Amino acid sequence: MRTPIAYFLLLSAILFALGSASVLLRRNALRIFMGVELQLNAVNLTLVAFSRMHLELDGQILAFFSMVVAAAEVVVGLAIIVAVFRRTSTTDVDRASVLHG
Amino acid sequence: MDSMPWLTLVIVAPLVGLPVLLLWRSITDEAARWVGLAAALIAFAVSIGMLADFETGEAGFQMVSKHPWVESVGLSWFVGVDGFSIWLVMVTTFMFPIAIAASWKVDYQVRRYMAMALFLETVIIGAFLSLDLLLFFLFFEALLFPMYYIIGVWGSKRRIYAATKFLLYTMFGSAFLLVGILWLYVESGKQLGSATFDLTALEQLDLSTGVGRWLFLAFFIGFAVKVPVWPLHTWLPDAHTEAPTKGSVVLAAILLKTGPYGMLRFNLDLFPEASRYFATAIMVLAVIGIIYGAIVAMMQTDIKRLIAYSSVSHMGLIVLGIFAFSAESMDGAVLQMVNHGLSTGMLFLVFGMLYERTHTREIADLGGIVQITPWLAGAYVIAMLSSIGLPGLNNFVGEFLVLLGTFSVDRVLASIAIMGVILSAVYMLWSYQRTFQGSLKERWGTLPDLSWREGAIVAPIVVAMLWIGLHPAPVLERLRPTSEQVSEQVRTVQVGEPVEPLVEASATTGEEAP
Amino acid sequence: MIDLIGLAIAIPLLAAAVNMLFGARLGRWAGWFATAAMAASFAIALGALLDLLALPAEERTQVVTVAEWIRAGAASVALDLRVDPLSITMAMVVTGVGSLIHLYAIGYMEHDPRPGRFFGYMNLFCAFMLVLVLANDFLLLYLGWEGVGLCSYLLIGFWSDRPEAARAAKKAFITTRVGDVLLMLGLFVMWVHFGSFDFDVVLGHDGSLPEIAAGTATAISLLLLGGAVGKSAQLPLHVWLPDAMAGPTPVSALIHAATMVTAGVYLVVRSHTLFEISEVALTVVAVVGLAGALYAGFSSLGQYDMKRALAYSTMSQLGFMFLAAGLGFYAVAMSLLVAHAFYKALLFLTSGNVMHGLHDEIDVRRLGGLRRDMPWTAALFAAGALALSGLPPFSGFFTKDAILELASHDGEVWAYVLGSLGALVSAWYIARLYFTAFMGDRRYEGHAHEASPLMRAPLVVLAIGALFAGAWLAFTPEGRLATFLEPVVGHVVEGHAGPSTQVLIAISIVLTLAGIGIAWRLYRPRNAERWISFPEREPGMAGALGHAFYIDDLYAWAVGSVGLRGAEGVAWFDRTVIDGAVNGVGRAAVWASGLAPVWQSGKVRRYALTFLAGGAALLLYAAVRV
Amino acid sequence: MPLDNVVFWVFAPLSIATAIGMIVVRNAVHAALFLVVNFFTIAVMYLLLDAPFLFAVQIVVYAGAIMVLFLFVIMLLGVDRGDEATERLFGQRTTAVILAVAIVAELATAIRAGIGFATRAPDGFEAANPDGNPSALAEVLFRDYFFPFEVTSILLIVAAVAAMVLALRRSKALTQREIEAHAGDDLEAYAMAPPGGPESMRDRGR
Repeated sequence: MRTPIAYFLLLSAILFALGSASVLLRRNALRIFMGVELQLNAVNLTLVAFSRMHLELDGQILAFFSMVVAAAEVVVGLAIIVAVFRRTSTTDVDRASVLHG
Repeated sequence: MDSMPWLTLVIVAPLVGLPVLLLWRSITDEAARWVGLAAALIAFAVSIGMLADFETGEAGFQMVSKHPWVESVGLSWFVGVDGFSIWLVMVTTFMFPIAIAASWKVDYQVRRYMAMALFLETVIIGAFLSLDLLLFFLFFEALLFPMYYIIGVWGSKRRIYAATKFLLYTMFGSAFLLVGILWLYVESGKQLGSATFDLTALEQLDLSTGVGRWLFLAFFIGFAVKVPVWPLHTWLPDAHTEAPTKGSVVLAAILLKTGPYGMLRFNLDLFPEASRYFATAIMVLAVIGIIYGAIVAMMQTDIKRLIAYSSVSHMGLIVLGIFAFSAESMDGAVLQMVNHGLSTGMLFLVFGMLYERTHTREIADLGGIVQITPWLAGAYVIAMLSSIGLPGLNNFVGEFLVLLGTFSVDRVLASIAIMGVILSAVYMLWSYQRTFQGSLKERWGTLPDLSWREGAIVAPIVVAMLWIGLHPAPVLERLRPTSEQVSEQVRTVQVGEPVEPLVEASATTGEEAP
Repeated sequence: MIDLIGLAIAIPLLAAAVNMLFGARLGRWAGWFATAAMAASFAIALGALLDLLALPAEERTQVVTVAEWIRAGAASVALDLRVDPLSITMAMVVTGVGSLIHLYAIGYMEHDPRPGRFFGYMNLFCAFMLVLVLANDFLLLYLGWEGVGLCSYLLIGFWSDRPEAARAAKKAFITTRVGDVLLMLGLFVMWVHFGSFDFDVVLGHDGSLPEIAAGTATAISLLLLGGAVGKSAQLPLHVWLPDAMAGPTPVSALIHAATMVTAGVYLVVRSHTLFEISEVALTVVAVVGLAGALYAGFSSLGQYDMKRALAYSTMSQLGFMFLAAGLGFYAVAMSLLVAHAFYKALLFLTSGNVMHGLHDEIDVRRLGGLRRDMPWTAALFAAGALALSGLPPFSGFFTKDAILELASHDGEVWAYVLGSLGALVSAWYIARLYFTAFMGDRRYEGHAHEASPLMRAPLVVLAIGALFAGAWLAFTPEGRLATFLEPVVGHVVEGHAGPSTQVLIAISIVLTLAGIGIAWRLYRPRNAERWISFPEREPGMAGALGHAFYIDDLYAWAVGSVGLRGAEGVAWFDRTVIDGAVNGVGRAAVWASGLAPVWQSGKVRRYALTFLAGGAALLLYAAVRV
Repeated sequence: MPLDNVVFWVFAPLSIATAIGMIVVRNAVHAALFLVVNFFTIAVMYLLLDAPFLFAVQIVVYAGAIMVLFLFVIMLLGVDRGDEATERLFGQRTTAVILAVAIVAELATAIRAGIGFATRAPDGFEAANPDGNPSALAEVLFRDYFFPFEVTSILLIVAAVAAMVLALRRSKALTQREIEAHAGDDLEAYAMAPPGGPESMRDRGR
């Protein structure tokens, strides 16, 4: 195991930033959602990396839970997107601005 | 003292109708009206008992009852009555059954309407009888809520605007009042060892001149909005105009009185030095209000607005009487509170009856009504004559005493204020001429005259007006010891140095500076 | 009967209440009922008078306590009634002339649909008038004072469907209210100085004078005079009286000729001690009276409406009363008051006959020759006119000319000269009315029917009073009324300046005849075309006379134009500045709260961006801290 | 160069490239496929970090189940293309890029300050995984984290039910023609619509 842990963390940071960019730049709700998934994965990577570094399994456990919750989240999120699309025939989040002040 | 707890009884008396109204949801409208009327009449009966037990010739508080309530904050159920408050309570319990009977034709949400009315009566009576500042403040604020709903739900076209304006404006004033009360509370903790809201204890506080004056202003603004003192009056015409008849009657007859009553009870009692210091300025404001209200009333095209501005004028007279600090003017001011309640209340009442028939408030739409409804016009004339201070009717006595008392203190202000007497005749008679006299418009050809029910509503007020106008002695002799004591107390206070305190005080009392 | 004097007030008051509440049920009996009440009141007053006469002169001031009215602070006002020669004289006029006018009104108001209300108001008026004259203190007097003003208002506006009546009623009430307010201020000064409103305290009793400095007395007196000027329609508060003729004629006769308008004179006479302490005030009274007498006399010449002409005549006569009071001749002022009550009531009621017979036609240009259709009325009017003009031996001579005579003897030359001019004008304008309305050719359509006997009977009584009351009241060396009033108003010491009495009488007769002669020359039947076309030939003069020298128009302009503009300005100020500030605060708050939602755009990606920026900022903070 | 280094340097750029690809491609299906590849690379990273169980889970759950769901929804809704090129929110793109770069920089600074770029993971992770990673995880999971694990199961059930409720057609479904008729309407218009929007919308569609 020669690769410094920091590299994984840096990779995680870059992926997180790219996921954020996807969230901020795309208007299609599905692709925003994909960006969110990428962010989650980036964080999971950090957790696992730290788990390796500290020689503890808790990080992996947390990553595992994170995946499970992500699965649940995806199910509900996609259902919401489908429901919204049914009413409005669009997945453009900029059109869904009813809750403005 | 040791007999009946009259004051507590009279405060809770109107509430006897509430359980029925609130819990019996399927009550018919007619039954709800009767329940409301019955509860209000019970309150009146109880207040008669209170009046009978009242010791004539005593200046201080009577029938005092004091029970700790929320001890952690020093709130106690501390009520008492003296020559000032007894008449305000009487006029409240007297006008409420009348106002309720006058709103017999309300047919929207009757159950809630009656419940609101009874709740309003309780809190108003409570405000008049509380001797605990926090208790007073609770009642004083609580009365906004039912009034807000009465205007906002049962009012006319612009009711939401008027109700909101009423609520916000008066809350604005109350904020100052609350700060003042809390200041005294904290101060009492420092000086007396235990913090209290007890009025009789707070009187003993030794306040520096500057603090006293700032607190006076805080209290004064709180009450001045309610009065209303010029130039804080503009919520009143809107609220009066948009409120339903009952709302206007209660607003004019009773609710406004909490303002001058507060000044009389709290400002004069707690801050005699500041009262003296600000008296001239306040009297000038009052005189401006008298003349200004009358002039603006003259130019109104909406009768209810006109009556509302006439209230501004009349309330100015009351404030003038309070701050002239002579026993006569103070007698007159309190009597005038009662009188204004009767006469302006009746004006709104009778006009409300006309409004039920014509559904217009515009002077220009009316004209010649007297020919078809002579009794209704007659009732209006009596109210109008009372309002313009014709001798033999109630208003004259109060007006005369206020002006007489003021004249002996400040001739110039009294001489200007007396112009209000002329102007009141101008705007009242002019509007009467344009609405009731002249040629009858065809569309009003079939208006019915006063019904028996309406006559029965108006008659007690007329009797009360004549009684006070011709034989005010029973009222005045219960009033006089108190007003003599209070005016004496204020007049003997030396006015401190006029300049220094304000700057210094603003440094120490920064948070309550407006 | 003196102790029962309260009933003289209570009976009409009760009758008023009955008539107002149940008038509709009484129907035509309302009038009879009201008249009976007045007659009863008259009987009580008469009884009191007889009782009073039976007492020795110095005991003729009796105070009857009825109840207590106001007590506040140290102010205590008892409901006391004062029966003394002055008040009983006034009471006799009110109840006596009042009864006759009530009787007349039964016929006059025959066709009115609401006699109950009319007679109710009339009775109420008499009750208040009696309160005014019988009061034993100024506050009670003030109650009556405002009360008669109210009744005047109600009665002028009785035919409220006529806009001009409603307007006139309002104008009368407000104009007199100006005077009332001055009176009230006078009461305040009185209170500050004496601490009482009681006549005995304020005015002194049993010949003793009140303790008061001349300056204060002047203040009180002038303020009281202000009230008197308003109620008695003197300059400058006279403008309401001519317009008040829009009311029913019995009202004009009772209120605006015989009783209410004389209250001002009564007030001055009653408080003469104060006026005397302040010499200035007395002079002002005389000047106001004289100016009013002349002003109104000339104004009357320009009127074509008979009732308006008579209204100005009333004002002129009241001016003479004020002149007399101002010169200190209270007894003469009172006798003119009594005589005037008779003949002016008579004149008004006869003009009422004309209106009654000719469908409310009252413009002399469309009358003429009424003598033939209405012989009774013409004769009665002539009697009133003779009494007014001042020819001996009729009332006017013994009263009005007595004033001039006394003035001359006192050396008041200006008062005598100008007063004589006023007397001449009086004869002129009243003769003018008779010549234009009753003589010459008919200028009206149809037949003027003569008044019914019911309406004529009271007029005959009035005519007898009008012609001879003055003589009867003056017919002892000292003057009968003067002697009677002496305990109240004191004895007048006649001066000896100027020409002798005989010369003055001769001058007076000559002047009166001259006035009638001028009137005959100008208004005789064959000159009808000339005087009717006078306004076209001399528009300036006719306009000035007809508009009473434009004072009313000046007021109308001041009130209608300047006053209303100002009031509109204040109302505008209230709407935009004061309420504008309030709503402005509200709007500012709403605007400020509108700023926040700009951020709450509803765009999810914006929120995300903000969220991320916050995260980045936190990280940055952490990085900087570490 | 040790093997793990080689693997890292092969898969890390691939991971970044696929992430960028996911962002920039226009077609949503392509984006999803890029994401699948990205998840694979992350799975490889797990392997490098001695977490074979998570490697498997990552592939099965993420790359398998979740991404299939995504693709399924994309296909179902038919929104695979047409993500607009123009940005309507002012400054959104610029700010987003700046923030992304800033976060990377900040995190890099933090990592450098925290553990330094040269720190390597200590050996001896086998001691923590006595019987291999999966059984070691099971040991921890079902002992220390048993309660959260069970809660997670409830969460999953709830999520499944919620998804069904959300996706359930409460009223008669819109026909395709009606959807097209309203394709251009703003969402706000429906927010303003009276309760029972679909009904009223259907009425308007007729």
